[in-house]
Amino acid sequence: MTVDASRGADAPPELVQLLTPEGELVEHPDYEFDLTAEDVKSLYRDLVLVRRVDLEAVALQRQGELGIWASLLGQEAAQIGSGRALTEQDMAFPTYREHGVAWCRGVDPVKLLGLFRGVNHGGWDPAEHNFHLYTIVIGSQTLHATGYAMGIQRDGAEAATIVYFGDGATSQGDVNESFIWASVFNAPVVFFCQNNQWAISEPLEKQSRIPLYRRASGFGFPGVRVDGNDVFACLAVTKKALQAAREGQGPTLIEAFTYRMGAHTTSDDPTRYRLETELEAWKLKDPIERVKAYLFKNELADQEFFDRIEAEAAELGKSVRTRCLEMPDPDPMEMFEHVYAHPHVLLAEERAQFADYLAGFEEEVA
Amino acid sequence: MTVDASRGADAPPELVQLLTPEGELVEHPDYEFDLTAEDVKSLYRDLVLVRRVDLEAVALQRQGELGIWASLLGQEAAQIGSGRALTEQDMAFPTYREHGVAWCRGVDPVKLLGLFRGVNHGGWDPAEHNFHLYTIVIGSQTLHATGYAMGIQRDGAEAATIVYFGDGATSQGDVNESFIWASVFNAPVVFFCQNNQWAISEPLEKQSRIPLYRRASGFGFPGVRVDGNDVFACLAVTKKALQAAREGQGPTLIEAFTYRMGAHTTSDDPTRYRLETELEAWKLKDPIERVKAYLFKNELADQEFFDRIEAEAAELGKSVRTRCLEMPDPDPMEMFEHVYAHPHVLLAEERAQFADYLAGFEEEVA
Amino acid sequence: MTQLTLARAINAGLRRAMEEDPKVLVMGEDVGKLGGVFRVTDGLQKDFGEDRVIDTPLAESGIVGTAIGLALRGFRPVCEIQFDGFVFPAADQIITQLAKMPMRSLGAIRLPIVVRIPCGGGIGAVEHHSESPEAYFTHTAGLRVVACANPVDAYTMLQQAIRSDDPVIFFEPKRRYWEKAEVDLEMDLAAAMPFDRASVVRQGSDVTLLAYGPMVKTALEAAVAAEEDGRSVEVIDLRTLSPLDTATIFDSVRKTGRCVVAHEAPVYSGLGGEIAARVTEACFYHLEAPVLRVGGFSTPYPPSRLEEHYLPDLDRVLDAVDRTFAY
Amino acid sequence: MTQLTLARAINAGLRRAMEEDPKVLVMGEDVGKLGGVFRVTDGLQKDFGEDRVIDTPLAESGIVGTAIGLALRGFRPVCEIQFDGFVFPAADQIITQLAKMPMRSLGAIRLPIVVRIPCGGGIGAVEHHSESPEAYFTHTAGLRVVACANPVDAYTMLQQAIRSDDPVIFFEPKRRYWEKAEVDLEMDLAAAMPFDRASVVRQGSDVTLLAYGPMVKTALEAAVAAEEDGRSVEVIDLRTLSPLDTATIFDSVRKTGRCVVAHEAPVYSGLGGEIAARVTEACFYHLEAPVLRVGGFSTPYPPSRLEEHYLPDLDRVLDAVDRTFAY
Ligand SMILES: Cc1ncc(C[n+]2csc(CCOP(=O)(O)OP(=O)(O)O)c2C)c(N)n1
Ligand SMILES: Cc1ncc(C[n+]2csc(CCOP(=O)(O)OP(=O)(O)O)c2C)c(N)n1
Ligand SMILES: [Mg+2]
Ligand SMILES: [Mg+2]
Repeated sequence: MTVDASRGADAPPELVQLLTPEGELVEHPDYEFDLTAEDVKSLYRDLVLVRRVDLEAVALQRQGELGIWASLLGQEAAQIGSGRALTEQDMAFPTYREHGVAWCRGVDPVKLLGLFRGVNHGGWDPAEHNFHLYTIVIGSQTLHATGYAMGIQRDGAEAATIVYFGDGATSQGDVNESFIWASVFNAPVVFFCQNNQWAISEPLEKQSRIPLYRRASGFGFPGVRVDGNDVFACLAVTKKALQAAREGQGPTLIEAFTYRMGAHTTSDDPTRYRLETELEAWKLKDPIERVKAYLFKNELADQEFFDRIEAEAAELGKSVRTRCLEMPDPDPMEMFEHVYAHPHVLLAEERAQFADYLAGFEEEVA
Repeated sequence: MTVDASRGADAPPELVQLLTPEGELVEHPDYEFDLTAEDVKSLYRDLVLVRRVDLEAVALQRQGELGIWASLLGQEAAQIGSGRALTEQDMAFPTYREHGVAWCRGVDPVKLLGLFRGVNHGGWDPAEHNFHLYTIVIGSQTLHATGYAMGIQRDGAEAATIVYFGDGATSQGDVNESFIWASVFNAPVVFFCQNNQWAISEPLEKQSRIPLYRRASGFGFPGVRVDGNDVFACLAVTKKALQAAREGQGPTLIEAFTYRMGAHTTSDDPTRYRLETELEAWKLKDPIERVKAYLFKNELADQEFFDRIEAEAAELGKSVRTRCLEMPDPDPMEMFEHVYAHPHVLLAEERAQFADYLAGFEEEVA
Repeated sequence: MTQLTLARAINAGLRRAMEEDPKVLVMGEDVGKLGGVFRVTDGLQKDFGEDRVIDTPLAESGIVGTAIGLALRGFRPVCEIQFDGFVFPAADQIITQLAKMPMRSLGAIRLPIVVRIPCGGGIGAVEHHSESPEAYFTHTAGLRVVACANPVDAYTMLQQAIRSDDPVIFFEPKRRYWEKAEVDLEMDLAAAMPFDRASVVRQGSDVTLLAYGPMVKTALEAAVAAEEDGRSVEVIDLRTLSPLDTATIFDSVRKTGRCVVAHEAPVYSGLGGEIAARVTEACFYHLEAPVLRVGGFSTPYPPSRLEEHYLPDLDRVLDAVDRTFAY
Repeated sequence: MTQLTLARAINAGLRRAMEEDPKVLVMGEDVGKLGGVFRVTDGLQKDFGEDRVIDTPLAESGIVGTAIGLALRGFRPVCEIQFDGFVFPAADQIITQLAKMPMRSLGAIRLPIVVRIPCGGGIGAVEHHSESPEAYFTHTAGLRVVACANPVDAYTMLQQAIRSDDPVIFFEPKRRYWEKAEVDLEMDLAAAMPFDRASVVRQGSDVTLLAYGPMVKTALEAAVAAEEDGRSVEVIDLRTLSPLDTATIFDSVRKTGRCVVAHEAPVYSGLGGEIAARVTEACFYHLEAPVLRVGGFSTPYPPSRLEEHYLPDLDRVLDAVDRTFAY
């Protein structure tokens, strides 16, 4: 009762790639490689640093300091490539896994940890970074991004939005509705789907029987599949799509073909549903190794450079850890704040009653 | 801010047509015309009868006998063509406008009136006719049809489902989710979209910037656009899609390109949003006239035949009217019936209290 | 002063809000040329353009979801849900996003969005066109829920809702759309009663009758009828359903000692239960009888030929009033 | 008798239902190889195949909508919603279709569908994973809503729900998934207490404490603690939330004269209001104090480091019990 699907670790021919897993540049008719050595080194740095933050967060979770963590391991290139394509004016809408994009938007990684530690549901100001809060209800942010893009149109601004979602999310009604809105209003929004092959335990075949980038054609806008482990290609493809959006050419769907190297979250046990061999095949396509190989082969960076980045990563990891542990628990009364902008008689009453209730304990203790 | 869309009364080239508005047969590489004179006369009869039922219902509404009516005027060919393609084993899921399909499934038209008169929400047994109840929440029935088709697969039955919906409905999350389910499970379901160009006051451009049949390609299954005013083509295209579904080839999306000749419902006033000229253009494509022309030109039917059908239609109209007026109002206590299959303490209590309350009035009167 | 129907009063309120603030948008199905199926947005697109009065694709989740995005960009969208029964496809965006995003952001985000919902029965419609889904939203923290009952409130409360930085679910009693009253279109909004306050619409001393939206008129009629039986009924139009204006309610019940709540929604697990529980707790020693509720039954809304039995009418309200005197 | 956790008891109940009736299906996200994120469906796909244990695409509306279609074809689907907070995309299919279709068809259609929802907080999770959305469904006529609180009930009530020809929303207290009890896997279902009955889980004479799902354990602990203060608390596990087993509740309150309702969901417009209103109406002359409610606050569920304050714990329940004695 199942049908042929084109999933698989073998990159299908339509994949945009600029850098092979071996670190060789490849030509592509539509996308040019135009990065300087400094650009590449800076991308490399980002890739390494966000992987390090991620590793540290996994460790913190194992030690009980975070309730859960959704690792980006394997998806660094998709996130840094697309994240670096954004201008300051562009607005990004993440899922819960876009730690790399957050990094590109200047969000302090510790702020991400707040949510996973349970001290808040999202501790940064989206407007300050043009990086929206993490959204956990699968797919719902695609509509927010589309509406935001409609706002950009109304403002006549030179900007675009990008919205991140997973392969699993493509099945949600909201995501498809956002495709409709974006195409009907020709909104400046780039749909960036990280197809990491799995939605928790479900392989892509459970969401689609054809490659995901082709979904866009059914809604009348372009879709493109990019090697999600190739940071050069991700950057180039996203840049072009964002530029098209800013210029009034409407939405693009980008499918970044990648792989979730870790568990879905730290609560997950992937051995129950997937084979080690799949992981092995993808290890050969590591997004960081290929940039390193490129830099090495072309003698654009020496060991000292790599050591320096390593050291910086270690520092960053340490700092993230320390500041995570220092993160104070919120005050219980904090619960009642922020819910409404204006005074609210019911909440005021509940707050007062609860304050009294807590005070009762203190009296007892005293 | 709007973009080019391909809507318009001019039939685009990809339209499957077997019979021109002038009543001439046309060849099509994929679809054969294989109807006998008797077949065509029988189709003609259905077209005329359902139009007559519809006219009668509009009149009944104008006279206050129905609360509202959703006319099928102009969409007779799409409905009779597709409805006649079904076998007894196939299951159909309508919207609120499929009076023609209901006719093909043997549902007494008076039963349809019950809903619009307000005596019930759906007065026929879906299983008896393999014709589901009318569904008013736009698009929700597409998932029911898909689930039903998954049931057919599990039963190993030689059957398919067909589900009707409008152009506006294609924007709903549910409809797109049903495309995903159907394609992923390769379910035997035919999606029959009557694109009548309008969703109440909104033209197709508000729902899609490309022809709707192309939506299917984004989900990996075939889509085809058929002249929705050509009953031969609708029959042929639907037959083929249903047969493919029954044979395990999965879903098809059929876009029947047609026109809503009347108001959205009797409550609507289309003069507020559309031009008379559009209507005039479509009048020339009338689904009934072209079959009549075909029968005439090919001398397959004489005036006596047409007169006979006319008389039958008049009879039917009269009978529908009489029986509509005779339809009894439901008993108030009926409200409490049918909600649950098993005894329900709360409802039993409310029922008893309400019966007492009503009895109180009778006492007062007595 | 201008004589306006409730529907026209909302139209006027929208128009004034749009004139005063270029960030105010109207969006929904058929709100443009058609002016909405009830003509509530009549003429707005003509005057404010397609960018501010947006005919959306047919999907309620999309309407509310993109409105959230527009609000994040600084707009103040007023969404129309065509009928009460069609709000459920938007339930997820309303409950998990609209209501929770401000708190999720520790207040960094505010979502000044109004979701207008024509509600209630009594117009002889088919299924899904006569429902009263307010309790789904009053139970959702982060929203404000209000219901207008007359043209003046429709005009003022809608504008107040649009000015509020909190998301507001705004219920409009569709069977009262054609009721008329004098409305002062130049009124000073700041001087009007705030939209989170209830209003005593008829003074009385024997029993407090609480109603909102379409039931206010019925409650007032019931009060008149009760007077003939020598019963003085105080009628309160709740106006705000979340939060409740409990001060006004409690004052009245403490005075009368009896309380009836009427709404069209099913009684079971409806807003009336909350009100009864709260009134009982706060006025326990004042109550001569339990708070009684009158409303819809625990069935889906029936076909229209039965709706007169389903909807609490004058007689059923009076019956409940009478029953509070049996204690 | 077998020692089972609550999660395993549900697994066993599903297994037995599937063995006894080939029409029973299990469907949802990750219910197959993974066995669900809580392993509740562990091993079922292996034993019953992919056609009966269906890993669905990631969309809750799709899950419930296709389940309805399967039911129309004669199947009895058991849908899993992965977490409480993710039921809202399915709200439309549940409220406008699942609940209403049987009545819409004048009883020609029955929809024997169970929607399983792991619910409630206390597991230190991120947003949307700790909610208690039962009131949205108790207010929806056409549904039955139940909540199990222990492994034995989980095993029996789930099977009864699957056998019911009515749609059932089945709440599972996720923070009690790991609680253990002896379960008789061979039990005669027909002899078990029907799933629309409440259960007095502890006898008492001074006050009635009503709870369901995860709060039953807390309520029992509170009763033990109250006993030390010389207060005899009768604890009722409601089990059925719609309809309520009012007979059992009223009997108890008429005996004790006091009543407290506890639930995790926000108090405002929650199920507790319905219970309080109903108890007050039926037991007016027996009540020494108003029915008091203890539950969540009128805020979105807070971040997990605050949930101990948000969730009604033993102390807050006792506080409410104490307060009923202040009247
Ligand atoms: C509406 C909704 N349903 C279910 C979930 C539970 N859930 C969390 S992540 C996930 C899988 C998401 O897969 P995908 O979209 O591919 O993103 P990935 O996690 O692989 O990055 C599921 C089912 C959810 N968060 N929201
Ligand atoms: C979920 C939902 N939203 C809104 C409506 C109100 N409504 C009824 S029909 C209709 C337009 C439907 O257009 P289309 O799908 O093209 O079908 P048509 O009526 O043209 O046959 C709308 C918006 C509804 N019935 N359901
Ligand atoms: Mg994924
Ligand atoms: Mg249409």
